Amino acid sequence: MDQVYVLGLLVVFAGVLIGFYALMRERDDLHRILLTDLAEILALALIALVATDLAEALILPGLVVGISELLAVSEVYLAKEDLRTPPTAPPFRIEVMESAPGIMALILVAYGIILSGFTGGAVAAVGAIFYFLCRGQNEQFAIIETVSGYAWVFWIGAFFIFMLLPAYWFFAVMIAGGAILVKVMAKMSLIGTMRGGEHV
Amino acid sequence: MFNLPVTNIGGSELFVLEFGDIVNYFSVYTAALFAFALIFTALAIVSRPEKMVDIAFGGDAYYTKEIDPGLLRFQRFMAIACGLATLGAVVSGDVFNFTLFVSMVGITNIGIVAAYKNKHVLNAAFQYGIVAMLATVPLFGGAAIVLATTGTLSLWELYTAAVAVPLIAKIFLVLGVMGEGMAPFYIAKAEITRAQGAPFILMVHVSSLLVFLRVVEIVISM
Amino acid sequence: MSMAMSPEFLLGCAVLLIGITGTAFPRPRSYVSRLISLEIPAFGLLLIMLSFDETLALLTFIAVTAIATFVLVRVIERRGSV
Amino acid sequence: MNDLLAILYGAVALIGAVSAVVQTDSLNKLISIAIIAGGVIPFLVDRGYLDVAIAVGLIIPVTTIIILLVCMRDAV
Amino acid sequence: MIEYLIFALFIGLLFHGIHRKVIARVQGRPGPPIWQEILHTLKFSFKETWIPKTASQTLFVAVVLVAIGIWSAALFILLSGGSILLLFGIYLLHKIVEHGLGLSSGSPYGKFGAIRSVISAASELPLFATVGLIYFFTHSLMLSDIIAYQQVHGPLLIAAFPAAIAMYLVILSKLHYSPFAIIEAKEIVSGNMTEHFGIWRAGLEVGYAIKTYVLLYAFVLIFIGQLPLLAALLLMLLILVSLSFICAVSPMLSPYDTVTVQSLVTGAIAVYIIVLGVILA
Amino acid sequence: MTRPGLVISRISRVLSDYENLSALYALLVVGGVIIGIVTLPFIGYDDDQLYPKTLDPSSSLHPYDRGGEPFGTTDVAAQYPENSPYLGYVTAYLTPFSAFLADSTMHLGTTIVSHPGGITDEILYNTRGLDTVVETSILFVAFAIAAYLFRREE
Repeated sequence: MDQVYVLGLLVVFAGVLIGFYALMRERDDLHRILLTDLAEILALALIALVATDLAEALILPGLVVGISELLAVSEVYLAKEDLRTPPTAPPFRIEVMESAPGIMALILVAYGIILSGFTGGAVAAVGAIFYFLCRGQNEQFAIIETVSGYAWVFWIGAFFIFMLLPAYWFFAVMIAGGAILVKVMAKMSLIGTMRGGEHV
Repeated sequence: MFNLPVTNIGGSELFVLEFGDIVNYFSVYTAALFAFALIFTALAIVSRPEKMVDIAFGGDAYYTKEIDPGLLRFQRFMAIACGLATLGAVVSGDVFNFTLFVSMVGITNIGIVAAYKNKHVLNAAFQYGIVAMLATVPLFGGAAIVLATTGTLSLWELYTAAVAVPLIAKIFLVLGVMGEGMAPFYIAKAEITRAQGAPFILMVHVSSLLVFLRVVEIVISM
Repeated sequence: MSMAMSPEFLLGCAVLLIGITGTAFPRPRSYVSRLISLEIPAFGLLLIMLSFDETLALLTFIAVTAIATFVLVRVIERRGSV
Repeated sequence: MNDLLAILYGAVALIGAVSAVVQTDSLNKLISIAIIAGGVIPFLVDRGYLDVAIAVGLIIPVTTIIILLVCMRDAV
Repeated sequence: MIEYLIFALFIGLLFHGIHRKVIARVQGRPGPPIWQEILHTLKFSFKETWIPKTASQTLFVAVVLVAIGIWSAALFILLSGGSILLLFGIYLLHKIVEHGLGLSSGSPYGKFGAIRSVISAASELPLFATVGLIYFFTHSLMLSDIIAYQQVHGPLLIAAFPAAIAMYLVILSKLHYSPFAIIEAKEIVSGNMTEHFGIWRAGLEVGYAIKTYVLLYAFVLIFIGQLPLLAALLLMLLILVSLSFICAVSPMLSPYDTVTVQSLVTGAIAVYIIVLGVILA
Repeated sequence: MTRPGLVISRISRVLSDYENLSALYALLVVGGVIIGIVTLPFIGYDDDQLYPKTLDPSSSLHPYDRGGEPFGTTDVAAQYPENSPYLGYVTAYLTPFSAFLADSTMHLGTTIVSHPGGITDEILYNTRGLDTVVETSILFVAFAIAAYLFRREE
């Protein structure tokens, strides 16, 4: 394991050198965002190298932090460059976008619900985003946001059950798994409705 | 049950708060930081922002800027979230938990300044955001190296003399906190400071200084 | 735990390094090309996670990468390509 | 997986990776990405993670379609 | 404790006066009497006091109280032999007071002062080099342990000379009229203190006086060791006079240059620590 | 304008432009990583890890089979087992649906264990639950920022 770890560390360090060197040379802000996404991969690789169940449990928060920051920073970018108007170029259509979304989104969302927790939330969100992408969106922004807010509160409740009333661990697991699924899925699928424009 | 292994850096242990594997502690040092964060969070909750005075050149006229209530509410929310994250970070007894709190500090800081419409301030906020995102590499990387090389994340174990933390992990942790809190990179912060809303802007500085002070304690004690 | 170096791990390291180089210095130097190049190191990381049997993390990672791609596409769309 | 197959699929993934870096056209790059996926998914199957392989197999095309959105806009 | 606080306040204000006097004499001016600052503080205490209408009222008052509070706490740490990390933590938190002073008033000059205070925040960096180097020698950051170490091994001033330089620089950057004092440069009126007058200004003077006393006394304790009070005071006065000489003959740096100078010093000491660590390890 | 201390003012000029901020930070990290590569020979993997992976390829829960009996004791290498009195209960528990899947196929270990229960949930929700609290809060905050900026334009 020692050799594997040291080799892995060497590879990631080399990657950091290359990636951050490119970033030093970069002057364009959007390119910088893309490169920070690359940096995110390197951070996760460092955690993955630990190779235990704990590492796996740490990757999940790491991932969510990464996507959260990306979301916030990209929105700041749009605000600062004043790129307010949705794209107006002619819509792009391929056949698969007519037939696939229904069934694929359904599979992903159903699978996500079975998985539950973060993983389920992320998988289901991909399905939802894909659906919004191809079929257009009806703005249910406020409702979804409220749902996700409540899901967050439920999860905090589950946390306190674990800490204060550990005998009821079973309810806590169920609440936590369900609430995080709903929360992550709701938040991330909302991104799908934020694309804007009527062309889709 | 828990005895702080190192009392000659942050003072003696006062109080322990257990959350499963994550055991937070209040030593004299962390309790002082906690109290300070608490004071400024409270200030962010109760105080109204100042009215910035702009002087029109070429005459005696001056006017004060009023703050948009929506912006005010949003900034106050962000400042409180930032305060809570700081409170968590300064008493955390676990390296990874600490890094998570620090990245929350980073993201709330972006939020506080990103609310302004001033392009100059937004641009600074954006550059700051990029650095905060980059900082996750050394931050989480540092925690991961600590875990891989010592087999534990708990500061209680890491502070004992038997556990040796590699230099690179310490450097990474400090670099990570520097990036999230912008500790020595004050240039973007100076631009940010030009914006209105003193109690909230102040929270940016409070949080970054406190997490930096905390990481110094962690790195020296390890 | 796999003590020896598994082929997945070595392949993952190779793909990761190739991908990082490709993303750091993309050809051509456009947003879209860099965005597509980002997928390559993601596959490298996928293989590394696979070699440690971290499949739950792997699944989440792939899903989150798809979402991140969407976020970036949204920005590039509005920015217009350069 | 026997060594021969591992080398073969590994080679597919590597060729895909190198080609994705070298290609200059966006669509060609996307095709190369698909080749990497073709090389990687057998490793998932081989380790016995059918469920993961299926999910990854579903999500990768979704990513590709999302990227196609900007590629085609460029082409138009 | 309270009588010691008043004593420290008195000495601190007196030091401020001496500082002005020395600078004036070096520059060939008569200068104000040395008790000028004490009179100042008294004068401000009895003047009319109000809060500007544009200010963020709560914050405007709170920072003054925080300033007095943290430096009293710092004095307490010094006397009880507490952690110098906490002492330096308080020094960093003083920065927040500076920001708060300038930002809360709504005045453009206060704001400029606050912005400069943010820029000059690199002045804290040398402190960490100091802490790191001291820990390297003493393996403890409790003041009582450091004093005990010096009784056995002699003053740290010799062993950890670069750390002493760093801390000297830190004290210098917080002194009035120093080349690093960009936050109260005259082109922005009184910088971040511009709008604080009356009792608030008196409160600030109190806080600053205790701060000067604490920093000088800490320097003596950390680098020379425990001395009889009179000897310690004399030594503090000597350090102050040397600082005054520097202030008197050096021009104020431009804001960003102060950052560069302070960062370079920190970097040099960090390299020194690493090299020392590698050689000794 | 020529100023004394040319090097210092040149550095100051670079520092004072916040467009250089990320480049400056990248430079620092590159410096750190170079130290990391130099000290790499002194870094070793500690084999005594928390929550180690123990694989049993013949199990239908592969790679997450950690043994133990539902509602009974299961061995979990937590940092402070005494802080979690019901440690291992989540690890060993399978929902009826998961149990059905586990009985019928060998290849769905990941799916089954992700369904509420399993070692990862044990860590995420029970022993290191505070991490998850922070992490969901980060998502919450990030989304609040994005939503605020996005909706302001409307």
